[in-house]
Amino acid sequence: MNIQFDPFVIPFNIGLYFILLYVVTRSIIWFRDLSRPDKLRLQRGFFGTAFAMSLKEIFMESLIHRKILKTNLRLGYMHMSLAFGWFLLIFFGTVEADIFGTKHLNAPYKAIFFRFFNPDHGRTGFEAVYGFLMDLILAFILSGLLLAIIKRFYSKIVGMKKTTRLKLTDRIALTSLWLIFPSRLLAESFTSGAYSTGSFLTGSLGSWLATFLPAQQMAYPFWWLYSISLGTFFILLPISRYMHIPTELFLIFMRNSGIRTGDKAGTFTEVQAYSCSSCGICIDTCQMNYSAGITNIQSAYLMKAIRNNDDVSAIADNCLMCGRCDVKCPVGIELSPFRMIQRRAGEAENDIRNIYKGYFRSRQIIIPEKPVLSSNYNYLHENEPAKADVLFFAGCMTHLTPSIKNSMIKILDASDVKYKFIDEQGGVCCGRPLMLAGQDKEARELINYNSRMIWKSGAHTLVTSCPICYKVFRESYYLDVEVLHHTQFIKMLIDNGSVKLNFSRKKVVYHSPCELGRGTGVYDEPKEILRHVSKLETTKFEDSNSLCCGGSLANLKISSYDRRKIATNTACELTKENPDILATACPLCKKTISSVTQTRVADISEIVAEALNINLAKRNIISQVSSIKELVKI
Amino acid sequence: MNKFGFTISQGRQIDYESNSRRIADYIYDNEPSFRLCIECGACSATCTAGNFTSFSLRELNILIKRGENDQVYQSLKKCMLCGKCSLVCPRGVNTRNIIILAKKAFQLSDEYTV
Amino acid sequence: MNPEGKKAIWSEYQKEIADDKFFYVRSCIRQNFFPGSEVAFLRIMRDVLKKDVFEHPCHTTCSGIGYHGDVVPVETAMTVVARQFALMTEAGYSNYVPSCITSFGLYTEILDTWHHFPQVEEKVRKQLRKATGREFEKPKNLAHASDVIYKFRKEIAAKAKYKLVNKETGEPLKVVDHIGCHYAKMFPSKGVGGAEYPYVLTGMVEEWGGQIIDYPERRHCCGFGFRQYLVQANRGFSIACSKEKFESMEPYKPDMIITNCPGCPMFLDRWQYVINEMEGKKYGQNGEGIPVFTYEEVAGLVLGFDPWDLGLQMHQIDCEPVLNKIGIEYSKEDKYNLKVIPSYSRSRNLVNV
Amino acid sequence: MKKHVVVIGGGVAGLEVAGQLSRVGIDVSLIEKESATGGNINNWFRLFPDRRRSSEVKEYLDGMNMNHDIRLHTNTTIEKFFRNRNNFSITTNAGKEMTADAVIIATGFDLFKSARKEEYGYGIYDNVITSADLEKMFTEGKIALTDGTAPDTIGIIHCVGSRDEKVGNFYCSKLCCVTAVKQAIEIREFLPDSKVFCFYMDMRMGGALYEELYREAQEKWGVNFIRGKVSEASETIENGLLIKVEDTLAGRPLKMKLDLLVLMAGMEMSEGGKKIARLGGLNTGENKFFVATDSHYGSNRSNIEGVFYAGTCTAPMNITETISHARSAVVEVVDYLKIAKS
Repeated sequence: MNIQFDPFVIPFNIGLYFILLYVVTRSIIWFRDLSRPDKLRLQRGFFGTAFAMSLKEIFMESLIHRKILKTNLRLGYMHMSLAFGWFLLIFFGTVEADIFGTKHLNAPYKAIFFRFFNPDHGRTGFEAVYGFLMDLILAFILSGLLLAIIKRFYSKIVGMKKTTRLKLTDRIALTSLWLIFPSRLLAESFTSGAYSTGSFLTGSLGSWLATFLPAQQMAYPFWWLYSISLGTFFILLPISRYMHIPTELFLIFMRNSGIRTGDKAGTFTEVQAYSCSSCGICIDTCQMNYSAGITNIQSAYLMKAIRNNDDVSAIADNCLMCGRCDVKCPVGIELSPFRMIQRRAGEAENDIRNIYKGYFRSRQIIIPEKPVLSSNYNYLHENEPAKADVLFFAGCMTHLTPSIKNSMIKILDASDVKYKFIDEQGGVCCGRPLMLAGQDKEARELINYNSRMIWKSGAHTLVTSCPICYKVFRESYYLDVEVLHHTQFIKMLIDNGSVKLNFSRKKVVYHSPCELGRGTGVYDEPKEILRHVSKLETTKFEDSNSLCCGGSLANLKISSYDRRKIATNTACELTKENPDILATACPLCKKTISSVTQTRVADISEIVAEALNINLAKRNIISQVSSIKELVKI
Repeated sequence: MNKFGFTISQGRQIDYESNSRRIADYIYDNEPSFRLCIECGACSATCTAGNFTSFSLRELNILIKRGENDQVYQSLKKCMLCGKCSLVCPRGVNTRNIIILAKKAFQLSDEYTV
Repeated sequence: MNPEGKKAIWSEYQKEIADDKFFYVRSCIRQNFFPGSEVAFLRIMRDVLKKDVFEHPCHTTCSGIGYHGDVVPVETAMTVVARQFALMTEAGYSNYVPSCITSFGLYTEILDTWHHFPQVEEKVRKQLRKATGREFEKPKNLAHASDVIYKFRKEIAAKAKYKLVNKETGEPLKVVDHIGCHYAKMFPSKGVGGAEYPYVLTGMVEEWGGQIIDYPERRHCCGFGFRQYLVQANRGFSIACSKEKFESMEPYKPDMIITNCPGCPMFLDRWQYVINEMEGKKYGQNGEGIPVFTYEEVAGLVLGFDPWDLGLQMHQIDCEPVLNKIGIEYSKEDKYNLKVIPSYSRSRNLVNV
Repeated sequence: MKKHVVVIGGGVAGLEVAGQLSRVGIDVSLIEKESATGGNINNWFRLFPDRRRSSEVKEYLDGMNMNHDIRLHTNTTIEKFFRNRNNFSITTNAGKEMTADAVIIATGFDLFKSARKEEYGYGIYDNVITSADLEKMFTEGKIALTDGTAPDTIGIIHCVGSRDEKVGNFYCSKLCCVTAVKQAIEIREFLPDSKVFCFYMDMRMGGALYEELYREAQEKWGVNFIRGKVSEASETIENGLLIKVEDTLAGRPLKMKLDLLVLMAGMEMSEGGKKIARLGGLNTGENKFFVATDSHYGSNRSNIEGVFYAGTCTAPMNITETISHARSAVVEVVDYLKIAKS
């Protein structure tokens, strides 16, 4: 016997066709909203290696969830079992329907409800094996589901410290998602129970149920439930966080075709916002969370707030911009640039209230902010800087840590470079702090001023002691000079032998500053210098995993009290092996950390300056030079 | 009108009642540490902008609190937001947020055409 | 407001005021500002109170106006003052009564200086001897003319023809008193009632039926301030001071202002006009301004002197509203065609000069 | 025979001294001009910096002399006081004569008479009160203006009668700053909607936990602090107060309307103390307080052998300091009496 149709499949069909239709329309809208160059990129992205890479990534990340697996096995397994398992179920289900079904190319529901329409299938040989496979997959999914349910109630078990909070539609979607597989299990079991088919899972469960229940009658409602939960899930998908499932595919394609966040909101930012699966890894890795107990501003919440069109300004400004979540995000959302855009943006107008907007939101709006209270720096009058090959720009923060400044002078004097200390009498801010506050227009004024100064000096190299300055000099200045952080510069001096250093037996650990490390990718030079002059030891927080000192200028909201908590925590972590020196390469880090630890905190320049090996004659000259400097200062 | 060869001088007195402390209240609500300022002047001493022009966060705080908003509005523009002040503040005042909130408060109010 | 508290303070600031044989010295500027006032003082003292008041033809400015205008050094001022004292001594008087508040202030200041630095006094005596051959005794009693009127306020009230009362409503007139800064601000103990709550004018007004109103800026200077007024460019400060006072007293709806200083009535009176010209602002009930009087004028009015004899037509702000309120009869047409001033006893020594 | 010590003044210092002396078996006569002991502490509701009830301290002090037999003479003042060869003769207003082997003077302080700062109009304007008046309101549990309504804006003037050569007091009374902060907080507790402004010359938060209290006042209670000495107060037509002050940190004069003005009256040598000084020929300093023979190790010793000082009759002190000063006085007396015996 072979029925071709039954009314219970209607909810599923509605859901399925709705979501397919929706995804298509949505992707058209998104594509339309892309900037012209991005359109071209995307088109190119569909051919050649980019496409292959995308497929690979989709498989590795969207299905297997490799990144999550790496950071947290149980969480990874959970995501994988659901995503990959479901994928297999659909895939093999379709195949099953295709080969064992009455005809080829069935309507999808035939595959999904195969067991209903072919109840007495799977008794013999190959069919049985196939049935076994299907049951296996189902079991695989259910195991993951179990974890998910547990996680929802006790986060710890899956190794999550925090779990994201949900809004109503999310809850409904979640429940329907949870119902899908149990209901399928029961539906299939009852059917198999009735026809005594089915494999180890459905079969055995079915026959057992059949012993005390009217399997034939019981099966039908569960098929309904199965179909309904599928339908509901599909329909709610676009306004629930599970939208990340389809969206992530777009994200991967876009990324691999070279589209980047940039500095304006648009399709890509929106796609990123929807690709966030709220896995909560960003929450776990956020120091503001686990050191200062601030638990409502992490990137997951930022994404959610944006999806809900809430006012995100408070969230956006309350972040150290250390970039730890950035490197850890399994979906690879560019969280820091994303946040910067939100800082520049005004409050988004709240249009989510009408349900239609939930599905077809107007492209993420940035209301043109009321004209910014324009800053006025015309009090900066330009003077003619002396000519020099190398410019040393200490930076505001370095002026608050004279030891770094003096060490750099000592090193520069010791080397034979012809340099000029450009902001010896206190310079103009590099502009990065303004940018971090989302005030690019003002920042640009300062950037232009500094740029002119640098051009006029005719230097070919610009050395700065402050990673904050370094980042902005490199990224936002249009300079024809080589910009170096002093660690890079010192490394250079060592390599070309312009400075000779003594080795000290001191035990040193290195704290990589956010702006220098994750910010601009300078990880190795500092460590190489330290290896050169001392016993560098590693910590649990190397390179991209390094901690933030908590002093970051990027956070406009955090209280000094909470900053201190973070700093203390970081200091403890880094001084666990009680080193002689906690080395860093940022005046701000030095200042912040040294105020909360007994261990000596020193900038690399200081360590190098102390290790300088200068022959007597030269030393005298320098002492004279420096003494003259003093006089001049006075 | 000046047919007497002089005009009536305006007083320098701050008239506390007639001044509007809208800006101050906005900051109080959003940055409580604003209240902690004891006007020690550490911020002004280290100020990058203050090195070039007559800008003093200490004075700014007072003027905001007294509601001398026109003056605040003018000097607010000079800040570079570099954050040295927040590092030297003995009372842990979140100085940069004060500047940002003040700017925002002015934007929110329509009295000030920017 | 607790009147008992004020009385307590007033009781602490009582000063001794002679009751006869006064040596009267005039003010430099009053005779141009309000010439009637000093005459009124003499009439009251001699004809009404039958007191001996002596005037010396040879007395000069005390140079206080120059001293406070930063053009006369203090030693010069002291020598000039010493000469005045010498005239008093020669005339055989010892109760010194200046008409001008600034003079009073300067005399007080100088006497106090001499008290603390006798060597300075000696030096001044030498200088005076060298310059004029005169010797002098310090006055036994130094009182400002307003102190003297204050002392005899009850006698005046007894002889009074009018009271400072609105004859329609029977309400006492609301009077603002303004004390010259140099009266007590420098030496509170030398002023009746001290510097914070001076009683000298309050005493008169209350005695004569009026009611003093106590407004926030009552301590404020009228704005004359010598330097301020004497340099035209500075007059903006001067007028600003008066304006502040007017703004502050306005809500109390005062009927009149009474003063005891040469400058104050002048500026409180004229500046009302200038403010009106500059800003179109009119003070007082229905914009007719707040009339300003000297204490002599007020004393004269209650004693029933003719307003025009008192020189009230010299005021910028018309005094008629007040006259009408009190019910003083006067002839409109006489205001600006002055008849012969009624005879009253002149200084004996001046009769044939 | 038992030694007899007369303690003049039944305030914090006097009670502590009396109690401690009687503990070491010296019999004590305690002379108090008022009808009850306690002195100034009776006028305070709570004490800085921890804002405990002053009554708790009072209970301790009373306990001290309850437990021991102390001859307490209330409503008593000293009329005659002179030294014989090795003891003192004292005659009270009741005509009672007593001889003492040693005398401890604990005459304490009087609050500065705020009416002397005429420009603030204490006793003239309604709604100008002193710190003590405010404490009274706290005790009664109601802060009200003369018309019975609750004040909205309250001003507190520091240094009234202290650090002011105009009233002849050059010294700092040392407790007014912290008292002002304490009272500001209490006002905000009583009237959560009120605004409080402290007008100070310097914030002298020297004692333990004072600065913390200051911080709390700013952070938690939103008390406003304006640096500048109020120059004059006057009454407005609607019976409010108008004060003039320079906001020295803004470098601008400032005028402000207030509903209530609280004067932080400073501490002065008590009238009783002055009288004793006259009778006994005891040295007083320029600040009118008694002068001890040595400012470091002899702060209880007077210029007359056998006469000792305890507490605020020598200088402004808080209760903690007063009590320790009183205890050190006891040590001095015991030593003296030993020596006298041998």
